[in-house]
Amino acid sequence: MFIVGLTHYLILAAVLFCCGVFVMMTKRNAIGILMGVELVLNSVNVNFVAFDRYRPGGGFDGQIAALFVIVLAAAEAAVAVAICMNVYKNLNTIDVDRGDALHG
Amino acid sequence: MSNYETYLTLGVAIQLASFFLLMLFGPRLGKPWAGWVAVAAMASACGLATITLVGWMGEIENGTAAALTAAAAHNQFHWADIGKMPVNIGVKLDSLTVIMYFMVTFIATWIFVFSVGYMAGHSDEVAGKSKFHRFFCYLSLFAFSMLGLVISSNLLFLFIFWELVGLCSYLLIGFYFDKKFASDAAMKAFITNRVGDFGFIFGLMMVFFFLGTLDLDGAARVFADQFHSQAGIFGREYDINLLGWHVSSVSGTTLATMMGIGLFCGAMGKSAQFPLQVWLPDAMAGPTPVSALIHAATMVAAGVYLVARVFRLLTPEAQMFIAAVGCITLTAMALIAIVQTDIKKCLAYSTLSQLGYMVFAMGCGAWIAALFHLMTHAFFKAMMFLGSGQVIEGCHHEQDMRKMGGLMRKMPVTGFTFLIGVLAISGFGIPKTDIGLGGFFSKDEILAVAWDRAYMWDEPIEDHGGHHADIASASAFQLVSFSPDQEHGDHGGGHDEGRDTHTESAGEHGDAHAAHGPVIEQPHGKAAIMAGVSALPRWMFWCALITAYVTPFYMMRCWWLTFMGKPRDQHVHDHAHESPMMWFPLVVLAVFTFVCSYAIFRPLIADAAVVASDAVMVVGLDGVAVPSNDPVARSEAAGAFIHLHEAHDFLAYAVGGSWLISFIVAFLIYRNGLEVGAKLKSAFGPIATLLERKYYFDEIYGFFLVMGCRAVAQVCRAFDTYFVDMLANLSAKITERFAAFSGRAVDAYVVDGVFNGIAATSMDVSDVFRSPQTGRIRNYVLFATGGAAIVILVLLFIDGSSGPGVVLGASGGG
Amino acid sequence: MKTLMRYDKTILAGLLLAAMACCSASAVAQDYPDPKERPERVVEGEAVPQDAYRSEVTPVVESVLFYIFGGALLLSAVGLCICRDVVRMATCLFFTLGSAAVLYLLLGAFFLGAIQLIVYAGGTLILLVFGVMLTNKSPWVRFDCKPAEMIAAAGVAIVLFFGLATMLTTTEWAQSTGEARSTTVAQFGKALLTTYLVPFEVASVMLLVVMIAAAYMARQE
Amino acid sequence: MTQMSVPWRPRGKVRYTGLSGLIAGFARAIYGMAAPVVRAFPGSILLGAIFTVILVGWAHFLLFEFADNHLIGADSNISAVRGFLGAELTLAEIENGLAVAGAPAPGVLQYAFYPIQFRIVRDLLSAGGILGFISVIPLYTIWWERKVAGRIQSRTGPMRVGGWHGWSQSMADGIKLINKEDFVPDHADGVLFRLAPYVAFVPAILAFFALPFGTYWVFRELDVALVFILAMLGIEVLGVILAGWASNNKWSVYGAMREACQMVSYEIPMGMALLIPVMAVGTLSMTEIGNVQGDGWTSWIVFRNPFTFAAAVVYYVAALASCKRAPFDLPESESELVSGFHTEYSGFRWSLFFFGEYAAMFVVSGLCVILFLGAWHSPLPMSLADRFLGDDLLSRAAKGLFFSGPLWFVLKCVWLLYVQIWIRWTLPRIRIDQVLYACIQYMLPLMMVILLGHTLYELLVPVHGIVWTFFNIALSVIGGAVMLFLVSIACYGYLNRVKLVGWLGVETLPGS
Repeated sequence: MFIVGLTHYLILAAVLFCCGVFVMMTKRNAIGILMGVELVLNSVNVNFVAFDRYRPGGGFDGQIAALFVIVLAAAEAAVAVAICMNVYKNLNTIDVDRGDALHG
Repeated sequence: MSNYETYLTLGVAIQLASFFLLMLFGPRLGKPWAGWVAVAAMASACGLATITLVGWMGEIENGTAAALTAAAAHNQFHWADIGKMPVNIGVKLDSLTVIMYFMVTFIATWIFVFSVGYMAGHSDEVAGKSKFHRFFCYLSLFAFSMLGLVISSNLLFLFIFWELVGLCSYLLIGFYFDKKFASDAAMKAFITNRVGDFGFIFGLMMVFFFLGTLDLDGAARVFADQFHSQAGIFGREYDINLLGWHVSSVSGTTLATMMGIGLFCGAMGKSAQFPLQVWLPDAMAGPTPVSALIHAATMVAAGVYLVARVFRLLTPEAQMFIAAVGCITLTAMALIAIVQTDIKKCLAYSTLSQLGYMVFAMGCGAWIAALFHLMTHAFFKAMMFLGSGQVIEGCHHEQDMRKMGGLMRKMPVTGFTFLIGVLAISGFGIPKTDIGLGGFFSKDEILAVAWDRAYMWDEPIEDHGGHHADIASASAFQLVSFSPDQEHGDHGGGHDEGRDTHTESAGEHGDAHAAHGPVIEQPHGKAAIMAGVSALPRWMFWCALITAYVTPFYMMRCWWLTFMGKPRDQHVHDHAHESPMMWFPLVVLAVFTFVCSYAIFRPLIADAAVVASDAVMVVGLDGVAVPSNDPVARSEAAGAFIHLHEAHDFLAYAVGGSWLISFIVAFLIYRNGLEVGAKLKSAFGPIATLLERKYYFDEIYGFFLVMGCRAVAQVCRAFDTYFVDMLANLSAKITERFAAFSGRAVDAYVVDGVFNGIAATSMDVSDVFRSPQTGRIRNYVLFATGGAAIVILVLLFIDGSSGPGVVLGASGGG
Repeated sequence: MKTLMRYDKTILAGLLLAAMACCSASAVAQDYPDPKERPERVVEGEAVPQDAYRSEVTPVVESVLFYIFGGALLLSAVGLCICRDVVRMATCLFFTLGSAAVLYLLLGAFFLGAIQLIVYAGGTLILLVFGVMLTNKSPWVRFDCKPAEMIAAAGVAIVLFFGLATMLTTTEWAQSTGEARSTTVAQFGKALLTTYLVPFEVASVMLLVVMIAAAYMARQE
Repeated sequence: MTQMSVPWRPRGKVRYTGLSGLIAGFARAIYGMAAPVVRAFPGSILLGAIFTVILVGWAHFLLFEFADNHLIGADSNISAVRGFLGAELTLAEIENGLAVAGAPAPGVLQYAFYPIQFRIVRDLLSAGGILGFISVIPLYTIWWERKVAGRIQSRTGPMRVGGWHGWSQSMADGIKLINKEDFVPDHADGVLFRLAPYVAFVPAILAFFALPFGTYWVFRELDVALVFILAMLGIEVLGVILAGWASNNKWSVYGAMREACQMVSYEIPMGMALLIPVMAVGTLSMTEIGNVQGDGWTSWIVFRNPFTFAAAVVYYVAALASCKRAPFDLPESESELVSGFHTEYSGFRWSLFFFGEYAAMFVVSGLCVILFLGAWHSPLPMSLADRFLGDDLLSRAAKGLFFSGPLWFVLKCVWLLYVQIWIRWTLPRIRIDQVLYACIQYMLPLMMVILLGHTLYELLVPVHGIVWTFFNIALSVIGGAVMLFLVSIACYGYLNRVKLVGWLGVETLPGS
């Protein structure tokens, strides 16, 4: 059990995933929710790389997938921050509960 | 597309580009440069035109010109369909187009140069906005339209460009639109042109409906076919028999006559023929270069050009109508010119008179002479207008000749070039020799043809007007029973023989001619046609002849009052000067007045005449007055007219000497200033007043047309106010009452009840359904994650028997 | 000694960070045995002999490092859950991402680790801090959700974790027994431009779109 | 004159207590040892410090090499698998190996060599060396900067502490800073306030771990060294932002925001400029990029073609901005923001920021040197060395001195540092909007053009063809001429300093 294997990484990623989900579930700050999303994406990345490392056979598909996830996450963050700024401009806050103009 | 078509089209396109350039970037280009842009565009077009002209002369030498013409006629771009009729865009490539194009571009180039100098000295601001670039912008647009008009092979496009030049004329006459007289003159010109264009549209509609094509060559072809088959426009059912009076002397040609007159109406408007001549003198309100370019050299000549183009669609009656209108115009306007004191007005009336000469020549059948007169006139009249512009500019915007005099010393170049123009328009030359200036040859020839038509006609019909139905029907019989096959040999042979005199290889030409037969599909006998053509009334000949004496008189008067004698206004005289950029174009145009009197134009027009005036019903009778390179045999082919020139000796002296006599008279009267002229004027009293008031045309139009329009408008207004408004108000009240009822009773209870009920129900239902929809992301995430957790738990515990043992990824060996 | 006491926390924290830095650097352990035996630079993505780059990380060392940085990762992730202040959350996120980058290095994904550092830590985080800075004037910088929601969220997260953990531990994964394969940049580039060309291009187009979209949305009216 | 009248040596003895007394005593001892040397060889304090560090590194290197070759065995590859706990050589074996190698002092040295076989020990030793270097560099750069600033402003700069030209001024400042009160403002975020200096400082150290000083002079040879160093430079900004935010001071927040804007903007042209040598050589490994430039100064990448030349200039400007040096020192502008993000800092934490900043200055200079300016190679081509020098110790020393070695690398870095200082004290600070516009509107498009141009040049122009050679030689000649010109100006200025800047009274001051 001391020597690490695939399961250790997977458990770690699971914890990371749950933390990210928890953050998404409890934060009212839009930026906070974004951070939760980043955590979730990172847990996925850890999984990808770990599978890539411990997978039998050659190739590095997992790393490539993780690379694309990183790229997409960066893009998503940029758009999300821009959205947050717009929300702030309109509502003077980034509390997501106050962005309820479409809520009946 | 041959190179020539490309060159010509390119020249047109350059003008359009220049127009857009000036329109968009004109203000940024600034005062001198906007003008130079237009000049550059025009000069490049002129270069292209020169290349085309030189090349085309070479083609004629080689005998390949006709092939190129036919190729251009085939090589057309299909633009649209009107009904089943295709409308094609193409270049009408023949000698006439080439020389017209050259003439327009050449004159326009030098007038543009002149304009740069002319506009430099004018205040060019209205309400703080510069008009300088706009002037050249309009000029470029005009050049585009005019050149497009010249190269159009299609009547529709010809009409489009026709209207465009009308627009440009309107814009340029009203260029100083902040002045009342200018804007009035612009409107007058435009509206008068609309009257003529109405007739033109009428003619176009007839071409469209009866001939079925708007292509110039195609229309002529169909016209000839229908004439031979007595169908279509020549159908007898269209004859108008009004109490025994036939519109046309030849039965079955009524509609064709109407069509020709309709087409000519356009020319009447543009070329300011009687009774639509009233706008042209007022058009002098525009800047002088505009007067030179548009209202003397090019646009007003477009009417004559149109007649030349549709010559093949004319009937003898239409031709006679044209001749009559031209004759009236040339005489009446020349007389007005005698009493004018405004230098530009004087030139304007002289222009009217000369245009009348051209139209008259067309009516007589002097196709070549008319166009030759057009060409030479364009050069020297443009030059004279520019000279007058120079004088006006130099004399501090003084246009009254009575205040001028003795300007020769101050403006020698202008004076001499103006004198050359005066000589040219007066028909300066030595009779029975080849020495002379432009007007000498052309007037001589026009009058010769008129003499022939009036006195040498085989079967002279003294009383013109078509009252003699029997003669008319006899002529018609001659025409319709005429056998094409039989005459073909004669006629064709005559043609070939005639061409031998001016073409190198007759056989080749003949082959080429046969190869593209569609140009003249149905040859016809000249003699037969001439039998149908009635004689010219003799008063017309005499009017024209007298006017030939009037013209040198008023031109000499104009020149003498302006440039010779003693200065009559010291202020004006002190101010007089001339600037190089303005007199240089004068010199160039003067040189070309000489050149075009002899070289270049005459042979090319004669070449064009072979096809363009080869009509089924009318005849081009001239072509003999120029000693070389013209198809003499064309008139010889019509055997009845070989004697036509017997009277020419008499005419040569009568016309050729006119300038000398009139010059002497003018010199005697105006030698010492205005006193003798004033005495003569008071002696003639009412006649002079009549002439000064321009035969009261403006007053008559004003009374009958303007007042009439106003009266009609009053009636209409009353109808509008009392009847139409009453109806509208009534219906509105009824609607209002009905709406009030329906709003109170139906809307409030029935409609609203239904919709409120539906809305309330759906609201109640949706309140139940939306309670979990908090609109908060975190709650949604909570639900989703909770769902996922439940699924995982279910997988683990419910289906746990097979769950844990699954080996994932075991096969992943590659 | 008074001064020492005053600075103890500071100095300890500094030493700890320095130690972390050293350890992470040694996790990047990758050396050439002898410069003369250095293989030629990889051209055209030729297969690199597996023994040319040898990891010096023994399983024991790897385990120790994993526990250190995995622990740091978990601690900072939990800190992210607990912190209320946005900038503190961002700091926690930074340490989470940095630790994840070290884990990538441990797993032999050097390029990915470096990219993680430069893109996430350098780029994403600065963007986040930007957002925070632009919005911290608001009186609602600290807003919490209801305790009930908090408890429900915690319950769901814990249940989910245990479910996942059970599933992960009871599954037999097919594992390779070999060492970590280090991937060179050249291999990465070659793969991106051949096998993964289409996703690569799609991602580049998407980045362009995102760039335009973000600039458009964040523009000044 | 008031300055002249103040005696430079304090009258009475200052009493230091506690740790400060210890440190003061230590410093005094160092000064006592160094003062005679310094008096004997004036004018090379900085170079001396650099030499010292390099000698330490050299000693490490020799030690490791000796251990590898003579004790462990060059052919056994055993060093590669030496693990954390897997000791394979016993003390006896080492002693035996030492005896075979003919080492002196038998029976003692095996205890010294035993730990060296472990990788972790070597790493710690090397890390210690690097940390020492990082400590020395800011100290002397700060002192040097103050001297240069003084000269540029016709002053003398620090003259008193230490003796010769105030050479230990920075150390005295350091002692002063450590003794200052540890201070956290009210309502500041204490945790982040304490954390921020380390976040700013540690990445700079980490960057040094991947920065090669010579072919083998690198802590860790990384395949992705360039990306790693860039990432570290980027993370450094985070510390500044945290510091600014945690200070609960609006000027600090302004400074932090400016830093964030500036860094995010200038990272783009900087990264693009660094791509140029990467594209030219085809690797991200800094060692390999450095090694291809050994063939004389014409083979330096900066002179490779016009685009690399332009890229080097752009890189240097962007680097100035990314380590917030003047004229881009908006985040810490004294006049507007009261020192910006470190307004509320003092003492040791404050000095950490400056350690980080000067270390980052050295790193960006080092990047510029490795990627553009021929790395650790002298302008002389290595082929010359191979022809004339053998493999004995003396020849290797000569090689290191004249052809290729860390000395040259450090010299070039110091020159670039000097240029940074020069620019700072010559140019005025520009406005923040100008800073950002300069990046987005000028440098970014310019860099794109350069990138495209370089790509096309590399693709289309045949290597060592006529065009290639022409540009290479022309740029090399121009660049060399400029460099010679600058050096000759510096020499002229130094020799005629009295005539040029006027009589400063330097020679009459104590310590001169």
